[in-house]
Amino acid sequence: MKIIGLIIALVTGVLLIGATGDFPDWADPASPASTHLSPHFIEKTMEETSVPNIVTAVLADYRGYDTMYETAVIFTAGLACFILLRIFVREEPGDRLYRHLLTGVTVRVKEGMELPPSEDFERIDATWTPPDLIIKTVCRFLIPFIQLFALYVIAHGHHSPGGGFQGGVILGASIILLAISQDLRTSVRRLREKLDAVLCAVGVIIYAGTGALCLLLGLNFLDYSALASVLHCDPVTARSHGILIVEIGVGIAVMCTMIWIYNNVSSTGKYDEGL
Amino acid sequence: MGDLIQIVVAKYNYWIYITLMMIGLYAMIVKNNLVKKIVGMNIFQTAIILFYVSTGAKRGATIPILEHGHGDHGAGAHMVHAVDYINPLPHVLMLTAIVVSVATLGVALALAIRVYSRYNTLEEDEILAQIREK
Amino acid sequence: MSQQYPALLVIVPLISALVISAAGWINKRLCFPIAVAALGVAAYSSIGLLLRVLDEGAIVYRLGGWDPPMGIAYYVDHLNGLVLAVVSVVAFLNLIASKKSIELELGDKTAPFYALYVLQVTGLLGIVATGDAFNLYVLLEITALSGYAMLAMGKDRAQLSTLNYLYMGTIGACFYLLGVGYLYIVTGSLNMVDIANILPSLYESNAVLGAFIICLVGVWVKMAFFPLHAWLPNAYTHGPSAASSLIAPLVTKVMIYVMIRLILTVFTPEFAFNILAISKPIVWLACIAIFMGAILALAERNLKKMLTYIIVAEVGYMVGGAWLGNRAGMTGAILHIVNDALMTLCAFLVVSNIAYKLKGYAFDDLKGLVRKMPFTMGAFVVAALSIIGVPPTCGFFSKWYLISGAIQAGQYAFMVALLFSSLVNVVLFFRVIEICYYEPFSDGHGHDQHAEPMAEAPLTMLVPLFIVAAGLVLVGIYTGDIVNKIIEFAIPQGIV
Amino acid sequence: MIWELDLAILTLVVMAGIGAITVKDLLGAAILFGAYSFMMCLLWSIMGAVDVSFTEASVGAGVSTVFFVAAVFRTTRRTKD
Repeated sequence: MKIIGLIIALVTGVLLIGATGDFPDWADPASPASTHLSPHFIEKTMEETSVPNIVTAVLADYRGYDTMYETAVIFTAGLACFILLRIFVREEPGDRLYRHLLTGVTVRVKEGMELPPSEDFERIDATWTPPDLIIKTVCRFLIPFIQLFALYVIAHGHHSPGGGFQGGVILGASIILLAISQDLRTSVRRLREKLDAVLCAVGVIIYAGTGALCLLLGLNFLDYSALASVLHCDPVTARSHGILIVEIGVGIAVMCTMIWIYNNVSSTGKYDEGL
Repeated sequence: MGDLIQIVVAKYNYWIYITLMMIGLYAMIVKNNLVKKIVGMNIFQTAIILFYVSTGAKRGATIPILEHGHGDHGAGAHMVHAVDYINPLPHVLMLTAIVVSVATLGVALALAIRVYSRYNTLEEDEILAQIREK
Repeated sequence: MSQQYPALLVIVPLISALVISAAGWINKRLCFPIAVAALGVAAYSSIGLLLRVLDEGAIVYRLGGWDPPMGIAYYVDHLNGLVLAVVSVVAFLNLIASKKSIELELGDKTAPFYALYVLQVTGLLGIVATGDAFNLYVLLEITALSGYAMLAMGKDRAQLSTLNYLYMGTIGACFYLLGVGYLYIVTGSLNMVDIANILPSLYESNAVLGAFIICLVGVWVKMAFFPLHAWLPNAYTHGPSAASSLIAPLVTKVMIYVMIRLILTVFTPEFAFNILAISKPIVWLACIAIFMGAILALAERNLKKMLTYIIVAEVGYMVGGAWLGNRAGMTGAILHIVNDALMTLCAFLVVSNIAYKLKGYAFDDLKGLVRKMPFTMGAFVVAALSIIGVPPTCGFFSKWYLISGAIQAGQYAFMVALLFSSLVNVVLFFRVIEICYYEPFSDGHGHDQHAEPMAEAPLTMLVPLFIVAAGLVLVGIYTGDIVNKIIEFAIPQGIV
Repeated sequence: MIWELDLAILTLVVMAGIGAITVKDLLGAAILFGAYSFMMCLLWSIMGAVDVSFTEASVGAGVSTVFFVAAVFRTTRRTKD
């Protein structure tokens, strides 16, 4: 097997290296890739979409259709992890453990018994380890700033590197950080599974719906200039706003999917304490 | 010798990407551990992304974000020359490819966890031996 | 509204897949009607689109309103009009037929399953409709990911075989992406028509040759062409019936469409058949694929797995036909995409009916099945005749075109392979039907016993099955029209 | 662009890649993969692909590594190769 693998890898490598012989030199400004389509994007983006970050403009407008499916791919992955891993256990049999938050006393509740409704008790697993105080506090401080930065990245994608996707991942990472530094139950209490799953779909719907709205307004799918009549601005500005709207959709979808995948993977679908 | 260096400098990015791709492909075919294969798969995908990004590079150009972009579009906008900015198209494509690779990674890991919970091992040969025993 | 058919075709399923997954959290019973409505709209608009293409010729739909080389465009001509109609109709019929078996096999996860099902169809339709090489890759991944998730919901070793499918599928998709990258670096474009316009000056370039080979290998991995087929049989056998009866008829066929599209539109037949002298070796490879598929199918004692090996052989038919390099062969390959999608659907629906009632489809479980499920077995006989290639059914006609193409091209080995495979199919299916006629050996005296009561699958599963079986015969009868009105225009004039 | 820096990072990328597939511990492989992704992201920002490297920094070096660690934690660190 090793030899076969080596041979396949080498044959592929030789084929690819052979083909690079006819490539234009690396970073050559006169290569076809730099002279055929890209000059149009670089020179016309500003007047056609009024977005200075060309990557954002091409991503969400010229090739917005790709990006919609990119969001759909992420959504599919979230759904796939969910359907593969999630185990719906209504109520595990046996005793349950609760921890009193103020005193740190652990209470064992026998099967069939209920605890009086109270905010002070936290459900824990048998293998529960107390979160480290330093880590917990530092993360508490960090998370709001991470989220603020993520929102900045989404909102400022027109003018600087970033956009819905990166911002969404960072937002997702902030919740994942909460799940790691404390436990999964804490983060799921902040963002319920159902809400998370529905928001995933909503994010992609914002994108596809913006496109469909353009279609209903009489132009082609995803042609944001149709939004001009709704937003009361000229078509070029409408494109810029359209990009912002879909970036927000991408951000929501990506954030929720990352959390969804993490929750399912880290608890193997049981939604217990996680890592 | 001078020619050789010239060729190496002109193409070494492509060669490195091919090396990485071969590493990834080799790992995917040869490795016995399912998670190792997933690592190989990711290296393979990243290598392709490196290739695309290399196609976009342009000597003497800057990042594809227009200067003085804010607010002065329209009639008085100053001229933008294509040679001053790196080709943005491969970047756009690769943003999509990165997303696809993380999506594939998620699904692959979920499957690996399912396989582990069934056979209690991640080694492919041990799993196949277990299947044969049945 | 007919202007917007290309968009509706893909957007309506996408949005409804999202709505289904959200609705699943509210009420699970909402999911099935939404999915049916979505695929119904898709089927309706794909047929409307095909009729429009027949009237007006190729349609270009600019997404985002940008002109093709800048933005992404849908490019629908006779070839993909036909494939779109087949994909959407097959998916629609299978969805209706599979409702009961999805409920039986998936338990409380029906809602995400429906969402994945519709996403898969979205991806397939998008692949067929798109005119942009990179967009095709993204859609390929949607199809692949939703397919992995659906197939892995099966029993036994489903997860392991799906994980292997995932590795192979990712290699295939990455090779395709790499090929597109090679094309991009030498042409600077991603639009298929635009690439085709630039390429003629670059035919001598090694990079274009490399790009072609890498793309081809990538697509072959995805379609399970013989030496790269190892992932297919296990993945399809162990998946849930609803998933395998969607994926088995469609995914390999759509990938063959992609290969034909690469040959006809992107690289042009001139390059593929005349400048590169690789037709002969590929047809030989196809012959080996057909032989191996047939022989491996003979060795199987499990109905569903046997069918998956037949798919491997059928892929050989189509690849070989497309690479014969003449009009008859290409016609046969395109016609066979339609026919094979229908016959595989028919055969797999039969399997899913059997699985619904019997919980197993090894040959030993099938005894006495004709008495027990006469209608299902009737449809199975039609599918078998069509796969063998008996005249009134459609399988005969595509085989006829393929064989006459082989004779024209002087590729007698391919002809022999086709005839051999038909012969093996006769053996395979008559063996199965014979087993189904036997009564199970119960209590010694077989014939004294009362015949087993009829235990036919529910009507919602039978009616779509009959529609498909009737479709097999109807497509066979109207083959002439399909070839003269559609496929004739799908193949460029250059191929004689 | 400084091509010496480019070359140095390319070498590190290859080393991290080889390390990730040869180390006999899955957690180590996951961490080395994170390092690999981060090197890659540096490389791309040298090439001027700021958006791509931003994405890779957050996805490849960040979330992917977390997924790997989570999956390894839920399965096993043991590996024979």
